[in-house]
Amino acid sequence: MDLSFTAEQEALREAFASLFAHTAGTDVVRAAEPLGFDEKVWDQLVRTGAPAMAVPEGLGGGGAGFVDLIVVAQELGKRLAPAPLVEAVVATNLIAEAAPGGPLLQGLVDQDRVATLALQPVASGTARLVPAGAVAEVLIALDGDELVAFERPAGARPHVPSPPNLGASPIADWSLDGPDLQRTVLAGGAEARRLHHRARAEWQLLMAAALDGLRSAALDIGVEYVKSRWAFGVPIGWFQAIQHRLADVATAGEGAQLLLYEAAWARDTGGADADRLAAMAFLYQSELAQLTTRESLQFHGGYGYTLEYDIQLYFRRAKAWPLALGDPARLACELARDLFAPES
Amino acid sequence: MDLSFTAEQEALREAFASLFAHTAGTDVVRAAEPLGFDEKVWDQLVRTGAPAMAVPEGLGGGGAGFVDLIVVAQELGKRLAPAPLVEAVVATNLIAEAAPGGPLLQGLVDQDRVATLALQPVASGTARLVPAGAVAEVLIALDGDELVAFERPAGARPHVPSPPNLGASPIADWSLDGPDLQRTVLAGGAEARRLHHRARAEWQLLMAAALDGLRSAALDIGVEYVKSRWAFGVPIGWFQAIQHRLADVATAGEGAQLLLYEAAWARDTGGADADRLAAMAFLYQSELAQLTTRESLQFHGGYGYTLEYDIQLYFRRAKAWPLALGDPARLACELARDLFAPES
Amino acid sequence: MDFTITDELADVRDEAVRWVAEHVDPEWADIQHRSGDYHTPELHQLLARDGWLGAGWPAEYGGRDRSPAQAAAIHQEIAALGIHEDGWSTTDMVCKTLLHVGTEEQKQRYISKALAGETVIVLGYTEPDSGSDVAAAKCRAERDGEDWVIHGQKMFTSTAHMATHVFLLTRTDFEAPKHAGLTLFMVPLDAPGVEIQPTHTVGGQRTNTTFYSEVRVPDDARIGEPGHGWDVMGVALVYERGGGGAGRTGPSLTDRVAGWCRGQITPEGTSLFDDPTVQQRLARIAIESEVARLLGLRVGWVAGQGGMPGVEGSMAKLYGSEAKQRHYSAMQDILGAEAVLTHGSPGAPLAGEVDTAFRYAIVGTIYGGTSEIQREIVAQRRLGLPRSRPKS
Amino acid sequence: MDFTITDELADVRDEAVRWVAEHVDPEWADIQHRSGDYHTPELHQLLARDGWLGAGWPAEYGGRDRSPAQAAAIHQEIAALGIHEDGWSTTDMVCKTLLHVGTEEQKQRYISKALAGETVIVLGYTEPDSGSDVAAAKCRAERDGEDWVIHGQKMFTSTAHMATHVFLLTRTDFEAPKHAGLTLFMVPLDAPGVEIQPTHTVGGQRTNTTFYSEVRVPDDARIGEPGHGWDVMGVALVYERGGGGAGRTGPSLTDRVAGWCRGQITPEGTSLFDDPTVQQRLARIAIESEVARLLGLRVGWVAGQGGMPGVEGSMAKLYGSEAKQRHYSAMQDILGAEAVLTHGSPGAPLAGEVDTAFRYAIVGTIYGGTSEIQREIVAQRRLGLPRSRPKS
Repeated sequence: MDLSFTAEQEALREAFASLFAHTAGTDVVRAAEPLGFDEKVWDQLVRTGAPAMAVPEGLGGGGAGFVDLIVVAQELGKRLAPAPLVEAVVATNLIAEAAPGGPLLQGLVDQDRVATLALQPVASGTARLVPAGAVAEVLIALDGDELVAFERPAGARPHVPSPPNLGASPIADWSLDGPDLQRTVLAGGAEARRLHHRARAEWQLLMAAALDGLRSAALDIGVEYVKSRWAFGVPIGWFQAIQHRLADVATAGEGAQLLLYEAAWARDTGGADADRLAAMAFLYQSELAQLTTRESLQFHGGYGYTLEYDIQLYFRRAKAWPLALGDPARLACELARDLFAPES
Repeated sequence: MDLSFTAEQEALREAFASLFAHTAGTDVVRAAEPLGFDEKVWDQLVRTGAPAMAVPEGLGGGGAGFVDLIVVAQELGKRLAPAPLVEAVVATNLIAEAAPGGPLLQGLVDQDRVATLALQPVASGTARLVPAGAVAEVLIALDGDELVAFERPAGARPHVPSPPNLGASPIADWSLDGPDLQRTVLAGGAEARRLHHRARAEWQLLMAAALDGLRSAALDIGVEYVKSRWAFGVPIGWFQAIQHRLADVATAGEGAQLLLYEAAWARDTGGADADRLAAMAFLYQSELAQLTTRESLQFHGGYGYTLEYDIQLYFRRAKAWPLALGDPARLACELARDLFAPES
Repeated sequence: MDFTITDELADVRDEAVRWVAEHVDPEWADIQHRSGDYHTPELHQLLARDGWLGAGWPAEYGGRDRSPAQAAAIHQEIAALGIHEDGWSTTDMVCKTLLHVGTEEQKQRYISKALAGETVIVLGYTEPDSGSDVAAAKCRAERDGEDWVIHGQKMFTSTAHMATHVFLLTRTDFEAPKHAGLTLFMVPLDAPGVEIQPTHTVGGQRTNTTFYSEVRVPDDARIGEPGHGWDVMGVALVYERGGGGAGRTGPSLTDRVAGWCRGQITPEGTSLFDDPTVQQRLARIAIESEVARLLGLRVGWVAGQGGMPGVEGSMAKLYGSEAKQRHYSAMQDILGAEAVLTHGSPGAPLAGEVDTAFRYAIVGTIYGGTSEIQREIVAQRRLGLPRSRPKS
Repeated sequence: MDFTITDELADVRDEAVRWVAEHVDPEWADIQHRSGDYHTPELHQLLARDGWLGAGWPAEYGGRDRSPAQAAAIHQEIAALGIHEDGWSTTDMVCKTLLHVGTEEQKQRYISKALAGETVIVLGYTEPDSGSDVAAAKCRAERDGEDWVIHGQKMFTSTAHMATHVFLLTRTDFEAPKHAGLTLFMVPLDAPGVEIQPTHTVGGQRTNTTFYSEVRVPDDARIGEPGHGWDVMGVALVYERGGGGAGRTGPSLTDRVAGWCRGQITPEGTSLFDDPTVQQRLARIAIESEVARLLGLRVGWVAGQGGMPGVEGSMAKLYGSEAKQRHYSAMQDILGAEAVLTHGSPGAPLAGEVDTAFRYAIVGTIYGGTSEIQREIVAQRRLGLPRSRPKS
């Protein structure tokens, strides 16, 4: 067992922490609402090669592993950076595997196009509430028996209107019958389902990492607040009820982080448990991000409720981000069947 | 709205509080383990006419309502009195409705026989883990399409071996093919199911009351303990984490009690919601009894874990009593269907 | 024991419905939602004009010969349309306080204008550095001849930008113990030196930060004796809590979520409502909602019996506000990916009501005394546990 | 990052299995369960005889030329049979403390006999009036010439009735600050004035209350300097916490509950496992168990890196013990009415293991520092929040 990051990974963390600190302060996050997308942040990420960082080097990518990817996603989550990196990485990885030689991948590796994934299968010709759907040029979706890449012409973002939403995310419906969409079949049948399932697991893993960043930042904000806010002659962090509740979310949070690391490691090492661990990390980080931001907001008193304080930005996203995958109870049931009654 | 008890009900409470205080101290409760039955307590209850107190006066009963019954059941719960009054009342009420003129009822009204109810339908000729099954002479069970009373000859209790169990309750299996059991059909078809369903709802209501007594006594024990136990130079009740957790269970507890009262009132007034409210009160009291006894035990520190202190008696029963009805999640689903998608 | 909820307003409900149908524009709900102003001056004027604000008040202070029951029914009908009357509720509360602690002259002056709709009074208690610890207020009022001069800042002065007066908590004695140096004033919001800045909230409401710089008020704007502000606030607080009455009830949000689930078909071809995890969550919400309702009703019952439902009010507020946060969050999970769509988003389930409720519920465990303060009240007053605050 | 758990004992596991198969009677688990004595003297003697207790200890204190790895593997195999070695674990801990703080003569005297199985040492820290506040101990030791005379009482002196010595925390200075007046002694349990009374627990274990009345011990029974007892205990505590190693793993209790559910047919004719509420609960248990496992492994990793895993240990203990209570309670719900049947009851699901685990889990959030103490440690040492205890 080794819980340390390599020196390269530490450097990667530093680099992205610094990138997000410079490009994605909470003023930028606020300004990017309600769309939840900032062109400058995205450009910076494209310049670092982040969207294709896990694509094999031979294909023009960075050849990184998932432990590297979650480091970046954690830093993104800490800053709530308004850029669809999680979706882009997952979609780009998928294209790199399914269509390694095609122009599709080339367009993603070299340019600032955004690719994304429809987490649910297409129904009635529509991919509903696609994460990053409003700003993406490329959408990968499971359409019946086929895994399909839909491409739209470049243009000013948002390409597709994004409905106002709790997390200020660039979610949007894609109507897939339009004449302006170029349709490329990437795979069919069992292979299509396998690839989509894997991509969905990767999304869970990277979203778990983003949530971990969000969660830990929200805890830090709460801890700092209760240290500096005084009432009844003491910092409110003196009060035992506050201490114990923060200790509980801190403890569970460190555990959740270990689970995240284990899930990333399992993905990198081809572990048979990789999908299950991704689901576990995602479910647990979702729940804890909500609890942690709630506690932190509560201890802000009335300020927590104002748009002025940052904690509300975290609180809203903690609920909204994971909901992209739908009711967590359904995912939990899926996980339980996978763990305890696998179809052989 | 009126949340007060009548003077008669207050007197009833006093009387039973005093009866249980004199007959069912925790020494008696301990001595009655593992069977969970004390002949003397039961005799005293029979002498007050409690098992038949809700039977119409014309049939030799007390003509009491459910608000009266829950007062008695609360007092029983507070003392953990080792006597199957909840089951006896429910079974006796059922017989009074289904066979008002028969000798069966007479035997229950006048004598010290214990009657009980199988909460689940008979399967493979056995009524499994019947509450009070080890000490009952009469069992009412839903056997296929029929509601049947099974009578066994009187004899020294336990009549049927009771397996060691968490709550030290006189639960037992009844094998129903034995030649010594007298079988009387009380009803068939839809009427049988209706009567059984009603009796099961009454059991939930009275068990909710017993759990409410248990819960409130456990809270009192916990509060007293944290007031008298000192650590770090103060009573441990000074510590805010303890205060807040006790405040939470106290608050929810008073709400649960109101729900119990509403359920009893609905039963007495023939409210259409009566069964649903009984299920709600039962589910909520079950959960809160467990939480309250757990918190109270926890604040006892190491003592809470010793058999010497009373809180463990409460803790074990809080889990065990409601489990007689099986997994609470199944009951919750049943309730939800009843509330939100009733079969018309 | 009787849980019958008698609608004490049954007799007058029809008339109230008629008045509201004739005068109230249902669009005002949407306008409030968009603007974040939970006060509609047009409505306030209409209510004043027809005497509904003055219903039940003594005639000598501007009370009108109108049925208080009908007035209450009208307010309920307005609330049922989703229209808030925050300006009236703070005004009403302050006027009730004045009835108890004001001088005769003050009652004449303030109450009659308030009932006539000419003044709207808001609350200025909380400060940047005093939330739960209200008595730590530092906003300073100093005697200067016949006047008082006020310096300071208040947070969460909701509706201030649409109001005429603020009921302002100040410190007039910095030497006295914390609770003994406070005094309340009725300060005109158009007085020189008052500045109002908007603060926006997650729930969409606008509230305000108000600043007071050399604001001069005459001594007759002082409510109660100097240094007795804590007791005056105590009178007002009684009116701030309090349980819900019967009110108008339609299908609850839980009912509507359940209905929505019944209509959703899962990929497996069954109704979403058939999912036992959905059922289990709805059952829990139903149970806890009923418990919250009963705790609320009890407050009114205790008060009706002549009791002071202090702890009961804390319990109802604590339980209800915490339960709501759990419930709306669980409802969002049940609704799934679409739950994030806000009011007005195309395709938002139940028109985004769950999202609105979720956002609004955040503040429920904070305003009017945080859950932490309520737990302390329950622990100390109900359970008799010792005071655990640090001495200050 | 690497989550591979290497079994450092892999090489010696076969031999350990052989030794255990030859010498250990699996019935001892049942005997312990029935008697509540979590120490089997017969086993202890065998381990001592074959040198396993002395494995890895310096020869000059009775250490034996045996592989410590194999000894560890043997203890794991014994644990896997459900047999406790409480007598050895306290003895081991005290001996390790002696290695650090004992005099040469004490090491010679106590350690060699302990490793030879001739002495069993138990802990006497907690008192009737001092649980979490261990330093509040009042058990008094007074100097009398060359001796010390001890008066007092201890709680939860587990295994005392089968042991030879108690490692006793006493107060030798009533004037000094609380933490500065403590001293530890090695007290023979057969000394005149020692009395042992049984205390039985919900989990079925027997523990003891021990009484000390004019118990006389020579000064060379004192461990560490007078007044330095708190530091001596600190050395011992390091050995008390600590994370779980790899150990032997079979199917977890969760796996077995899931398996049981798969085999149960509901009245609707489907497997109980098909119930989504069952699935959801099992998923939650699986997730939290994995989190608990990882927090535990981290303790070992930090220690292996040369760190002092204080906060990490508190986190692992807090999370794991609280999670277990939730899990076993949820498992009981899933098992339904039969869940109340205890070990040995006919028809008990999974032979009553869930009931046993549920009972045993109660004490997990209490012993070795309550959850409340662990939260305080986390809040103060990890989050840097101020100390909130009253001054005493």
